[in-house]
This record gives sequence, C-alpha cells and structure tokens, in this order.
Amino acid sequence: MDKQIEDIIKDLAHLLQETGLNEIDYEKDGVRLRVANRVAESVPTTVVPVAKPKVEAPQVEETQKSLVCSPIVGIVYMSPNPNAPTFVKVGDKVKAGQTLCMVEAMKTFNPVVAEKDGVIKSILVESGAPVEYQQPLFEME
Amino acid sequence: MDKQIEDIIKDLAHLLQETGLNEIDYEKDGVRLRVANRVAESVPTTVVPVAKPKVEAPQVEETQKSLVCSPIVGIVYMSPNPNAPTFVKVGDKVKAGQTLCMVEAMKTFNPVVAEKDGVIKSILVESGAPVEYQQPLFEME
Amino acid sequence: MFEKVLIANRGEVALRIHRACREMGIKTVAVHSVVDVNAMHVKLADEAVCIGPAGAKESYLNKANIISAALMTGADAIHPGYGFLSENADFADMVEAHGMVWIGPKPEMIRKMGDKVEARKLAKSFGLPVIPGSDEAVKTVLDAIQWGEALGYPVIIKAAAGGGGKGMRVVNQAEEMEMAFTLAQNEARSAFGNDDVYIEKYLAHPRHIEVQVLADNYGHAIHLGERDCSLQRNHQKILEETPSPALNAEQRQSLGKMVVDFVQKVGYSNVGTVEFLYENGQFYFMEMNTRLQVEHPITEAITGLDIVREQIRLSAGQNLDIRQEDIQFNGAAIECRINAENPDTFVPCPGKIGQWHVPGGLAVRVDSGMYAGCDVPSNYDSLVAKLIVSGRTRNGALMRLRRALGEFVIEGISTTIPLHQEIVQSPDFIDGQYDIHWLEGFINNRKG
Amino acid sequence: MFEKVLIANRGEVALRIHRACREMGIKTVAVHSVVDVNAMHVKLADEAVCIGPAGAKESYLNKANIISAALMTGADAIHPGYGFLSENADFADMVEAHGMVWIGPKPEMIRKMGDKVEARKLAKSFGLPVIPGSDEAVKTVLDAIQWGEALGYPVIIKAAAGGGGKGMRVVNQAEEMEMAFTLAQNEARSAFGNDDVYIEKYLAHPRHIEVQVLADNYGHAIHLGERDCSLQRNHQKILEETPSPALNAEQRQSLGKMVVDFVQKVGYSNVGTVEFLYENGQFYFMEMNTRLQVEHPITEAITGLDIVREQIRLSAGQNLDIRQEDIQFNGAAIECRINAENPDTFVPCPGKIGQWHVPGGLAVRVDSGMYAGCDVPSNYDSLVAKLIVSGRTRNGALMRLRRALGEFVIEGISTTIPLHQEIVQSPDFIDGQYDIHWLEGFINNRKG
Repeated sequence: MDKQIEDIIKDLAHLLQETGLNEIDYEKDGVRLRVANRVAESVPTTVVPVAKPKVEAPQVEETQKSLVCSPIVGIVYMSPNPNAPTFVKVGDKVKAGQTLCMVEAMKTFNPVVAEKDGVIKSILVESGAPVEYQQPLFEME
Repeated sequence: MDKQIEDIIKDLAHLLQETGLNEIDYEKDGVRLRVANRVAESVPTTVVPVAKPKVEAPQVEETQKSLVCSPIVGIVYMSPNPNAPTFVKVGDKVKAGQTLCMVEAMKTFNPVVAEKDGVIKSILVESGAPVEYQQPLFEME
Repeated sequence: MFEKVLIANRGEVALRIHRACREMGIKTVAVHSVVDVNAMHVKLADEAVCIGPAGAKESYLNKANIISAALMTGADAIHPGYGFLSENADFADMVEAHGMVWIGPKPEMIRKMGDKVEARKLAKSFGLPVIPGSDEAVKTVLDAIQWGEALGYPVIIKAAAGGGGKGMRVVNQAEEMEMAFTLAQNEARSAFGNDDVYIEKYLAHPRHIEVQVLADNYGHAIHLGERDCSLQRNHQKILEETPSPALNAEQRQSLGKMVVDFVQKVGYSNVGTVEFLYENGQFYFMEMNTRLQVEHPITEAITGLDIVREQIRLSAGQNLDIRQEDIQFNGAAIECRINAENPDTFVPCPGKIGQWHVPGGLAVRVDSGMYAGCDVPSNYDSLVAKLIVSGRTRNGALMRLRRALGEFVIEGISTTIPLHQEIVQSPDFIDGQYDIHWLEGFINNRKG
Repeated sequence: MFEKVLIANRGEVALRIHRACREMGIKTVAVHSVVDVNAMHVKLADEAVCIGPAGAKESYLNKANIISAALMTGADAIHPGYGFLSENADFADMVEAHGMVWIGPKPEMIRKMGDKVEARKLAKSFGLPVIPGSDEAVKTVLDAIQWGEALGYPVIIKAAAGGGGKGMRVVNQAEEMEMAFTLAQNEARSAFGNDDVYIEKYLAHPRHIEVQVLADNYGHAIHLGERDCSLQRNHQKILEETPSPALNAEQRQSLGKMVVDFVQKVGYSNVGTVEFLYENGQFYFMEMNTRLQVEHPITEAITGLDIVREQIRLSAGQNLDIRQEDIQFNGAAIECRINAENPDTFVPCPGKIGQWHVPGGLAVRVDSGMYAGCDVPSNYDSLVAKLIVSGRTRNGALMRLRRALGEFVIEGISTTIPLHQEIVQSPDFIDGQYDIHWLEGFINNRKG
C-alpha cells in the first residue's frame, strides 16, 4: 500500500480518536477510505457470582463428527472388567449397536452403544470418572 | 493528509456534536467526506414502576429556535402585576436583556430576561403556574 | 454435622436450602435438568450435576440419577425441598440404603401421613379433631336423619365410591334429608354402580389454618404458631399470613399445644405441618405435610428462627435446643406467591425475563432464583418469587406489602403481581374476613 | 399526621424516607438535580421537582429552591435525610418560618450540638464523661507534669491554635514530659505564632460506639442500644455492627441510661445519636448527631422498630408510645457500606451500572436507590448500597453476611464488596478485636 495512503488512514484514525466520532468516509483524487470504530454493543449479560469449572461440550465443527453422550449419571467404565481390554479405542470402526462403554449407577452397569456405524475419533473421559447426564464420552466420525 | 481536510473533518465533528446529528455527508470540490457518530443502540433502560407525567421539553427542530428556561424553582408571572399587560406576547420582538417574565421564590421576584435578540414563538407556561429548575418557559427564534 | 448436602430440587427452594447450608458452613451440590443449567442455585452451589432432560420425570424425579450424583460428589445428605421427591418414602429409603441422610422425617412416617385414610385414623386415635361423620355407609333414611341430628346441620352426603361431586348433597335441615338421601343414593348407584353413601359434617366457609412444628429424635417438640393459607385458587395457595386474623392468643396456644401433643404421641421427628380446616371456632384435621413448606418464611419472619437450618440440624440428629417458651411471635407477616401467569386468566407465562428489580428496605424479603435475563422454563411450576413482608402489626405489614408490590419490576413475562395488588386493596382482605372460597369469588367478581 | 412530605435528599436515604412515608399513607415529593432525574426515589415519589444542576451547592443545598418546591407542591413537612442540609439550623428555621414542619429536632438544638465546644460543655455539665484534660492552656513544665499525674499516662499535648498534627505530642510517662512539652510549645509557636498548649488524656486504641435515642416533645426518651462503628477509613464509617462485641449487657444498660438521662436533661426531642470513644471500660463523649444516621438499619434489625417512621411521628408532635422495657435486642446485625470505589485504591468509580442483582433470603436487607442500567453520578458521595444482615448470634450474622456478599452482583463499576469480603474473613474482625485504627492497618497490610 502507498505510504501516503497509510498516512492518511493513520491521520483519520487519529482524528476519529480526537473527535470522538465513530466513522469517517473519505474520498479524494480517486482514493476512497472509510475508517470506523464501532463500540461493541454491550448487550448486558448477567454474570452471577460464583463461576465453577463446567464440563464444556467440545465444539464439533464438521457435520460428520458426532458425540456420544452419557444417558445417565454415574461412573464410566471403558472395559467390562479391570483386566479386560477396553471396549473400543481411538481409530476403531464401530457398528451401530456396539457397546462403547458402561456407566455404572446404583450397582447396575448400563451399556452405552453406538447409534450408527462410524470411527472412534477420540475418547473424552477416563475410565472410572464420574459423568453427568449428557456428558460427552466419545467423538465419532 | 491535507491540513485543510483535517480542519473540515474537525468542523464536521464539531457540528455533529452541536446539532445532535448522527451523521453528516460532505462533498465539495472533489472531496467527499462522511462523519458519523452513532449512539449506542438502545441500551435497555430500566423502567421503574410509577410513571409520572413529566414536563417534556418541546423538540426544537430548527437550529434557530431556542428555549428560555426557568433558572430557579418558583411561581411564574407573565405580568408585573395582575392588572398590567404581560411582559411579552407571542410574536413580540425582544432584545437581549429584556424581561420576559418573573419567577417568584420565597417572596422575591426574579426577572427572567432574554439572552439574545429574537422573536417570541410561543409561551409554554401559564401565569401563576409553578415551574421547576430549567423548565422551558418560552420558545424563541 | 454434614460436610456436603445435595439439594434435590430447583428454583427458589433450592436456593433457599443452598443459603441455609452456606450459612452453616456446609458445601452444596446442585442437581439440575438440561434447561436449568443457568439457574441461580446451580451457579452458586459448590458443585453441580446435570441429572436429565427438561421433563421433571427424567430429571428432578429421576431417583437413580440423583442418588448417583450424590454418590459421585460424596454428599452425606440429601435435601428434597418441597414437591418433587419430598414426600416419596421410597426415595427416602433409597437415600438411607446408600448410607446417606434423608433431610426429612423417617420414611415410615412419610408413608403413614401420605395415606390420607391412615392419617385421619392416626389423628383421630391420638385426639386430633377430624371432620365428624358416619365413617361407614348409611343404609336408611332413618339412620341418615339420626346422623343429621348427631352431627348437626348442615351435613353433606357423599358417595363412598365417589368423586367429582356425583352423589354429593348438602343438607341444611332434617326436613330435606329424605329427598336428599334418596337422590344421593340414586346418583351414586347410577354413577358408580354402588349406592353406598356416608354422611359428614358440612363446612361451608372454612379457613385453611396450619401449624408448623419442629421435633427432634428425642421426643422434644415445639410449634411455631399457625399460618392462615385460606387464599387459594384451584387448591393452590396464593397468599399466606401469620398470625391468622381469625384466631386469638388463647386459640393459638391451645391449637399449638394440641399439635405438639399429637406429634409427640405419633413419634414424629423433623419439621412438619399439620393442616386444619377451621370454622365456627372448631378445628378439623386435614393432613400432615412431612416436609418443608413453601410458606415457611412468614413463620421465620415473626419468630426469627431459620426453619431450614433447624431442619438440617434435626436431620443430623442434633437435639432441638429451643424451648416452647423461647418462641415469641412478633408482629405479623404476609407472603405473596408471584407466579409467571397472566393475572386475569392464570394461563402460565414462561419466557425470558427482561428487567428484574426486587423491592428492598426494612422487613422485606424476596426469595427467588430469578435474575435479569434468565429463562422461566415451561416445564415446571410457575412460581417465580416469594415476596415476604412483616410488620409490628398486621396493618403495618399490609402497608409495607403495598409499597413493596409497587416497587417490584419484572419485565418480559406476565406475573400475578397485579392480582396481589388488588387483593391487598380489598376491604374483606384488609378486615381479615375470608375463607377458602373467598379468593375464587373475588377473582370472578373482578372479572364481571 | 402529615399529608405530604418533601424529601430534601437523594440516593438510598431519599428512598428510605419515601418508603417510610408510603407505608404511613403519606404522599411524597422528591426533589432532584438535573442528573438525578432517573433516580429511583424520583420515579417512585408521588411528585418530583427538579431543583438545580448537578452540583449539590446549586441543588441539594439550594435552600430557596427546596423551600419553593415544598410550597409549590403543598408539602407540610420536609425530611432532610442525612448529610446535605440535615444539620443546617438556618434551613430548619426557614422551613418553620414558611409554616412547614422540620423533620428533626428544634433548630436551636441543632445549633447547640453543631458547636463542638458548646456540645462538650453541655455534655460535661449534664454528667456525660468527656475526654479529661486541662481545658485551658498549660503554661509550665511543672504544671504539665501535674496534669500528667492527674490524667494518668499516656497523655497528649495539643496546640490550642492547633490542627494538622502540628504541636501534638504523645507522652507515655512523666520522664518524657519535659522534653515533649518544650518541643510542643516550640512547634506551636513556629506553626501558629502562639505557644499555648493544653493536655488531655490520650486514647491510643479507642472504639467508636454510639447510642441511638428517640425522644418526644413531652420529656419521654428511650435508647435503642449502641452501634459499634469503629471500622473507619479516613474517618468514614465502612462497616457497623450492633451490639458492640466489646460491651456486655450491663455496660449497654448503664450507657443507655446515661444517654437517655442526658437527652432528657438537655431537652432534646426527635431521633438522635450520641457518639462516644470507648477505651479500657470508659466512655468519652465525642458529639451528638441531630439527625438520622446512615447506619440506623442495624438498630432496626435487632429491635424490630422502624426508626424513620418513629422520627416522622415524633416530628408530627405525637408522643413516643414505646417504653424502654418494650425494647428487646434480638441477636446481632451488621451493615456494609458498599461504595462505588476501587476496593484497593479507594478512588471513586462513578459510571453506568450494568447488571445489578441483590442478595435475598432470610434476614438480608438491601437499601439502595440503584438499578440495572442506572448512572452513578460523579457529583455526590460514592455510597451505592447498604447491605444489612442479622442473625440470632453474631456468628450467625457473620456467616449470613459472607453468603450475601457472595450473591451481590454489580457490574459496570468497581465497588468495595471485595474489601468487605476480606474484612469478614479476618480473624481480628471475627473475634471482634478492633478499634478505630484497625481498618487502616488492615488495608495497609493487605497491600503489602
């Protein structure tokens, strides 16, 4: 960019500041510029005092990816028993209906199954961890 | 940037301020400028229960019009005594310093005078009415 | 004392319990449905666990998920609040079976009082007055007339298999009995295939008066006076006050004594409320609520006690260290239940609250989990705030209530504040002249 | 009783007075400066009159405009609140000269108590203890040593013409007197051109303890106990509590009796507060405030009285219908003054309030004229809210205060809430071990 135009922009920015304006359009000798400084429209959001770390659902950007969430509150187990291998691991192809893990609640073990065929992209909780309702457990593709 | 253009922008900013406008477009001799100062969009204002009729300052559309407001709290009198003619009436040309009415407060009569030459466009209160601080009394042109 | 209490409820009562715990140095676990994730008690609690979808059946009534949440977080007690699982004896059993403390009375006591026929028998056997009646089927007109004499007119004939008003007849004097009895039998037969009817004393204009009790596990019990909850619509309390404008100090004392006596004989411990109908100087036992009640703050206002704190202490097995003679009833208090409803049609009005500004100043208390910008979900009851005021006299409390209602700002949803503003201007209410039918009449008249 | 009261003040106290009037059925007139047009008390009052520009001198201190507003609106009494014109005897005279009632004591009483030397004399002559001292100039070292003996060490030497610490010397024992006296005289001479010095008892660690009184025009007076206002910064009270953790019931009673006795002898009527310094079991009269005080709500919390209501009644010439033996002191109460200030630097922080959410629940009171979206103007003092909590015990009140401070949400400006949160965690404060210097030390230490 022309050093000259850069200077004009800087001048306009400075003027914006000085005059308290929000916006300046400028046109001269075939040069058109617009500088603006819109203040964020502070929509007041209530923040209530104590903030606790909450389990955040990972953002799923692509539509192919999906989350498998806990249907109940309990303790998640990744293998049928401590000595057995895990039900699934990252990279596994799984079929609809296949057991991915168990969630123990009140002494009963509830299998969490895949809703559709896919590949395990990531495992979001550790075996033995407590999980709440709809807490994401696996990311699938 | 031209010092001249800078000055024009400053002048426009100043005008914006003075007139209460949001935006001014300017074009002259191949120079086009637009300055804007948009007020934060309706930050929600709390409405608290009881609403009372408040004296609203009439909107003055044209810059030539101006308001004469009460400098104190008291009772306004439009004539020096009940039998005398009013100090001024609508349409009168008045000169700066001329008495327009009196406001009585604590048994003393305080003249309200014109700040500059002009014409009485309208009288906004009746003789004998109580007025609060800065309540508009006359519209002048 | 407990280290950590799980609060198995939502809304203002969840916040109420959280506050009591916080003030006792007890950690709190909030549980919540998906739509309540931004609720005030969830934000304020030390820990929070999502226990299910919006529907209460899958969340606030989901016993397994609540027990799991309690075990997961290491809570040593569960407070059920009111509503939801608060009178569910099976849940109370589950809580105890998992080694935690149920903040409430023993499960068997919940069961006994939950069975209305059983509760009536218990009350009667331990000397509480119940609505007098034949209890069993009355077979002949002659018997019916004898019952009429014995009970005193007016009486009401009810189908034993009854419900919905079928087979019900009010009889004002002996002369009407023959025809009424025959009609009632016929109606009962055609409606239910069973012409058994029974007769009980008819209360035309009763008040709803209830007595708050506290009792420990060691046989010590006290009462905290009565609450007059006669202002009801569709059997829902709308406004409560204490003391009742209908009772004098002597009646209050003898009623209280009677209730404490009952509670001790029946072996009840924890907080509880015994509800009566009251007409012509007589009390008639209705039921006992084995839990905290919505309207407990008016009792707190005039006694200076923290009922939830006492409940937690009692549940932890501590003894009641307040004697009856320590309880003073100072002045009067009124609670308005402010619901998210159209104040004319009473259609619920869930939605997003805009501005939220509560009244302040002397002797004004607001219990609410709402705040500016929060949602009132459509899945639960419509109570959004309780406004409680007190005064040195009933009139003082009334004047204060008027000014406080006028300061309350809730935008974005309709609320019943305008109804309360009309009630507090009504001469009947001002005079304390109302019964359990009064409010519905008042609402109908103002529409007309 | 009055029909209409003009409230010659702004902020929370204007709202406080409005509420008391509203609850008594009295109409209110708000007056306000240009920048306060959207203030809560202006919105709630029956009428409002703009009395001047933002600067207090031209508005809230503008006697003529306030009187005119009162005459215009037909007010029959003026309540001055605290601050502004509340201790201006000339204004009180004007109010009466215009046929209206001044809600406060007689103007001559304001004048007497406003003159600190006169007030000390009055107090002394009517038997209140004052800080003992020479009263007159001490001329020689020998005299100084005699005064030291008489008063008991430590003593303080002060320049008669004094101020700003010049010519002031604390003397801890007789041996130090000669040098200290000479230095003080020299300093006084060079600073003020006058070497007169006097000697008084030095209080190293006094508490600020004040007694609230109510007195009618007919010689009847009662006290409402004491308030401990020792937590101060730059002589501004920050947090007050009642009862004082330093007094026992016997001291309370004898102090109260002494003050009532004084008030009756001096012929004071209306509400008022007598302030003392307290050290080693001794009280020393400081001054009498002839008006309502900011911290009156803590007294209301433990006595159940509405002090503003009583003040209005007394000003209307009604007699005090409460006897001393009717006053009960129930539990403990604490007030936090929440200022719009940086909590570390104490630089005022006016501005636009964003979210505003006050704590609720049992025994929590918030007095504030603020609301979400309102402005805190830079023209007036920085108090934005008073948070008052009470409890059956001091510890209960402290626990409640902690939870209430944690629920308070004020966005858009800085406030002193974090300072209060630190204070209520401090072991000294928890133990009630503090004097008027404690808070400044605490603030300095926490910075270090």
